[in-house]
Amino acid sequence: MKKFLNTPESVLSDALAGMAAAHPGLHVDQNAGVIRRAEETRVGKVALLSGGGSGHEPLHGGFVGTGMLDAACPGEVFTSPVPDQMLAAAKAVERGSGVVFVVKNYTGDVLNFQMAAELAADEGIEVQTVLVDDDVAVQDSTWTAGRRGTGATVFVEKIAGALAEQGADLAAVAGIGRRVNEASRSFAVALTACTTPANGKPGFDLPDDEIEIGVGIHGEPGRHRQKLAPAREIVASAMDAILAEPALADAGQVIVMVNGLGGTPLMELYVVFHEVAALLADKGAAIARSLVGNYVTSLDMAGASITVCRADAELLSLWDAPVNTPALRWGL
Amino acid sequence: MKKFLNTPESVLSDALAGMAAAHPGLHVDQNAGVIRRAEETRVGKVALLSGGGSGHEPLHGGFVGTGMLDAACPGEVFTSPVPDQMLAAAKAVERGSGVVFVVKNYTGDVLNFQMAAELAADEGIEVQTVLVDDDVAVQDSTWTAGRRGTGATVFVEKIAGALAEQGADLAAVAGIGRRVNEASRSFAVALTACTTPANGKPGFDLPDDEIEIGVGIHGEPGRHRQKLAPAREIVASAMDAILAEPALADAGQVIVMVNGLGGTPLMELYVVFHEVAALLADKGAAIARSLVGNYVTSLDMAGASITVCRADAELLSLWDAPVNTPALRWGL
Amino acid sequence: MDIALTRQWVQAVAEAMDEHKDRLTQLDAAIGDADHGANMNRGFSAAVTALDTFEPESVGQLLTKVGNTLISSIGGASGPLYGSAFRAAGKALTTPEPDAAEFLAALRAGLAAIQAMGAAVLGDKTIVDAYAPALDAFAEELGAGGDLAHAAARAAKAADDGAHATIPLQARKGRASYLGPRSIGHQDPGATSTALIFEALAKVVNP
Amino acid sequence: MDIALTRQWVQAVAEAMDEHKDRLTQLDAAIGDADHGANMNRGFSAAVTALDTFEPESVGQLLTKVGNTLISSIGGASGPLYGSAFRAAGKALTTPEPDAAEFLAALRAGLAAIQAMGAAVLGDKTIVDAYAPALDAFAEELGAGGDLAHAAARAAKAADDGAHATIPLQARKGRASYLGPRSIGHQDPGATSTALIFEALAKVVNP
Ligand SMILES: Nc1ncnc2c1ncn2[C@@H]1O[C@H](COP(=O)(O)OP(=O)(O)O)[C@@H](O)[C@H]1O
Ligand SMILES: Nc1ncnc2c1ncn2[C@@H]1O[C@H](COP(=O)(O)OP(=O)(O)O)[C@@H](O)[C@H]1O
Ligand SMILES: [Mg+2]
Ligand SMILES: [Mg+2]
Ligand SMILES: [Mg+2]
Ligand SMILES: [Mg+2]
Repeated sequence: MKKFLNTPESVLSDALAGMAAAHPGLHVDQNAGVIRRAEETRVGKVALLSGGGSGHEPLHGGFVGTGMLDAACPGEVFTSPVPDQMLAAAKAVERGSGVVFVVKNYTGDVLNFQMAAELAADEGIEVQTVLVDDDVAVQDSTWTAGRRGTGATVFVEKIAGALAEQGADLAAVAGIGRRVNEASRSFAVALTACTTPANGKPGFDLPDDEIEIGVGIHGEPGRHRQKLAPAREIVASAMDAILAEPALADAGQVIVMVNGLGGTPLMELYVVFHEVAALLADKGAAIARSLVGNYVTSLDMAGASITVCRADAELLSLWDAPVNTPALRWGL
Repeated sequence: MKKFLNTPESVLSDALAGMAAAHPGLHVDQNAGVIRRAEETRVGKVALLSGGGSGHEPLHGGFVGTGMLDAACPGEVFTSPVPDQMLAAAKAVERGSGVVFVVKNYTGDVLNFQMAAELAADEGIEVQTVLVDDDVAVQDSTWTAGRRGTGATVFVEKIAGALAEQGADLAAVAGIGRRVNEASRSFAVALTACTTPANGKPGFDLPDDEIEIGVGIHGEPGRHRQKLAPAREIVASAMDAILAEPALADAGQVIVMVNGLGGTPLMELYVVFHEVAALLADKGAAIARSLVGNYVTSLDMAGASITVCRADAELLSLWDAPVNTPALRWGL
Repeated sequence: MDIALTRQWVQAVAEAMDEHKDRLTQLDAAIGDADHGANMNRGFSAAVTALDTFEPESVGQLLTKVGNTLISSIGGASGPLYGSAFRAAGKALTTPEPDAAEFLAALRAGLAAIQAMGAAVLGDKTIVDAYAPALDAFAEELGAGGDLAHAAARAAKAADDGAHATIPLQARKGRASYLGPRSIGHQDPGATSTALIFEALAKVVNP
Repeated sequence: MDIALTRQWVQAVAEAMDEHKDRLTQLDAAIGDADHGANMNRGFSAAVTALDTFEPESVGQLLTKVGNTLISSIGGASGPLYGSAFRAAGKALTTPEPDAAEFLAALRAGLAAIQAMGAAVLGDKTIVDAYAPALDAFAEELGAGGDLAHAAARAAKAADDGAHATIPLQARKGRASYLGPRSIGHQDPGATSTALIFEALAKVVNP
């Protein structure tokens, strides 16, 4: 394992210390395991809170700031945070109008946030949860834990964050978050496995000429393995899976993210975006807004995910609303 | 070689097509090999133009936009662009007040930009060149082609771009660019080699427990090879080299960039930044501004570079000036 | 089951998790995200530390404390599941020092908590596949007149068999379910850690 | 040297670059950035294409056209250097079809352009280390009464020797200089492509 780290045990606290040093707009409480805005959330604003295992940077801490999250709870690498973190975060940012938890659909995240919501309720904090489950590589059936939450998390946090900033109430903020999730679908492909600091070696062996199709963001193997293929073919099969979803069936305006999984350079992401754009144009869909870069990573995995969100005027105007976080910034 | 691409030959044009599709604020002219602002540069503004080999994304095309570059010329992968590109770009963005070329110090870039400057002069366009040579891994002596240009390019482009946007004249814009370069030093370390699409295999073999110290951004081997070490030690030796430079000897305010070379995830960059911040604090230097992320990459190389710029109030205020490009955006 | 023995059990579990953390992580790497060993080790070492300065008045209080500590230190799927199990077991106990039957009832409350929370049934390739057969064996042994030591030994054996029996199963809960048929052929990490917990119990109650 | 022969030379160089592009790129991978083969191949195939529709009135015009095309299509260090060399050679020619001595003078102008631009001297581990000895051998042969064919053959040999002789040198110019002593032990890619250019010349002038 070749990584910039001191010890596998200290990687999280070192990285959090680095975040704190790099971003004066963040307040990082290492003891509580909470990253929140340095500026206090204003009274009456619905607080938006997320979290999950570390190793997906900039998700979630990099999305804390005006117009997006009020706080994020980083768990150990690929391990969802514990309820104490979410409770501490909720208490720190709640301003009388309740808290929205943005939770990616993994058993661990769901259970820990659920316990946190109960603890928060015990302390008189009203919580609504938005569950993100956009990954079409996983069938939503009784045979699985349901679709995973991946790239759409960025869209949910951006758009719900904008509505919260505008002063909407708890139900409205949670409602738009759910609407964004329902309108969004993702698919990811890995060219290499990733290595967790604790494990010290790649999570799976992948021959030099094979790729994993339908991976998540925790270094798990995907749905199947295939020979390396041209970007055009890989993107076509990913987009087939995404556009087969009823939520995205009709053409129209979309927000698109081509996201690097950590080890893939921007140049390749642009190659992927080109193919995505060409396919969407074929379907008569218009890319209204887009992101290309590393937003939801999986440590050092080489690979990319594609997320498409069917957007109406309301979602687009919330997308365009000012945001000022380490990883997304515009209009401010 | 596992990359998202269609053919090695088409990677550049596919990536440029992706950039064009992703960023409505850019105008990408594939024939001329020029990326420029979609919005015309205003009359009387000094135009800022840069370029270099591709494979360093977001450099340079990702820094085209208000407050930074007017145009960028992408060469083939790791190959500096040809003079025709710079001439076409200069003609496209010159508005009567001359053009500043920001050139990284590599023989190829220097020669091609020099020819372009002559061609532009023939057409009555006044050109000033800012040569960026910040990489302290290379001795500036008669034994070498001089220090390479790497991370400081971002600082030069940002700060000179801000001054140009404010209406300063050609000499002033070039002058501040040179001043930023003189105040900036960089050092890079690679954990892996990178693979150019044309070559198809890593540029050098590096055992699993060794790293290359003092690499450039073109996949070349570095000054020497050593065993993998904790982040703290790697950063300490890089910072020793940087802070030994007279230009950075005295403590004070600095702008710091911890830059990923393409295959290194943000989490590790934060670990590095933590160590950099701790060392600077020891020296009594204050980090006034910082960037942590992928800004000047070397295809899929795992590694990081550190750039430190000694900044005064003028440089900081220009740093803070609004910028709106794909890769850097604030205040707008 | 008295307080001292329960302490020893937690201590023995912590030692087992430390010893087997790499194996658990490798199992999780195959069908999950390669953190189960680190998770369990972190949780039980936190539990041991928490118990160091904790003087419970009952086995129930002790188990509840363990559960709370697991919840606060593990995260992931296993944190809430194991944490709730220990908490529920602790809360189910009404006597300070339960006899074997009372202890069985507490363990049953633990399994019920896991199933209430995670909705897994036998055969879903989870903790349940080791936990449920362990309780069946425990109960059978007690029913046949066996004591705690024998019941725990049989439970440990059944949990271990249950863990092995997850190999041919396709996961239907948790992260491994994402792999669909590719989860077949691998032993479930959670079932394996459950087997270790019962093995530790058998060890401490067998003099 | 007539126009037809010069065309054949450029064609032969293009074929050689295509054939040897992987070798040139491997040499560049060792001490540079692994693009020299692609660069030279792109440049000379562009030159051949440009000449397809170009009817020059002199060898000088043809060489100038090649130089301009190399400058416009290669980039990198080699583009301006080789491009300027061919341009300078072309501009140096005053007769439409130069004799061997005039051709030598043109080649000399090419080397001068490379050195004016890149400031490399013999021993810096660059193009110059193949180019300069090639011209010396060419001149010597002419001086000894040899014809173009023999001069070109000797130049090719000298260029190839010169390229090999770069192996023990430490680079002082270009990208390889960044490696310091680590550049020792590798053959310079630019000197190698220069040797190919002279080899192609020898081939086309030797009937
Ligand atoms: N719904 C569930 N019910 C019971 N056990 C479960 C459930 N989901 C997951 N598990 C268990 O959790 C184990 C994984 O735990 P761990 O790796 O610590 O958490 P995570 O999957 O969040 O990384 C699985 O091997 C499985 O036994
Ligand atoms: N200053 C110089 N003078 C002469 N030749 C040079 C000089 N600098 C570099 N070269 C030659 O250029 C070759 C590299 O060319 P190429 O790989 O195409 O360009 P780049 O180094 O820009 O990638 C080197 O092997 C060397 O022979
Ligand atoms: Mg996990
Ligand atoms: Mg090059
Ligand atoms: Mg796990
Ligand atoms: Mg080269």
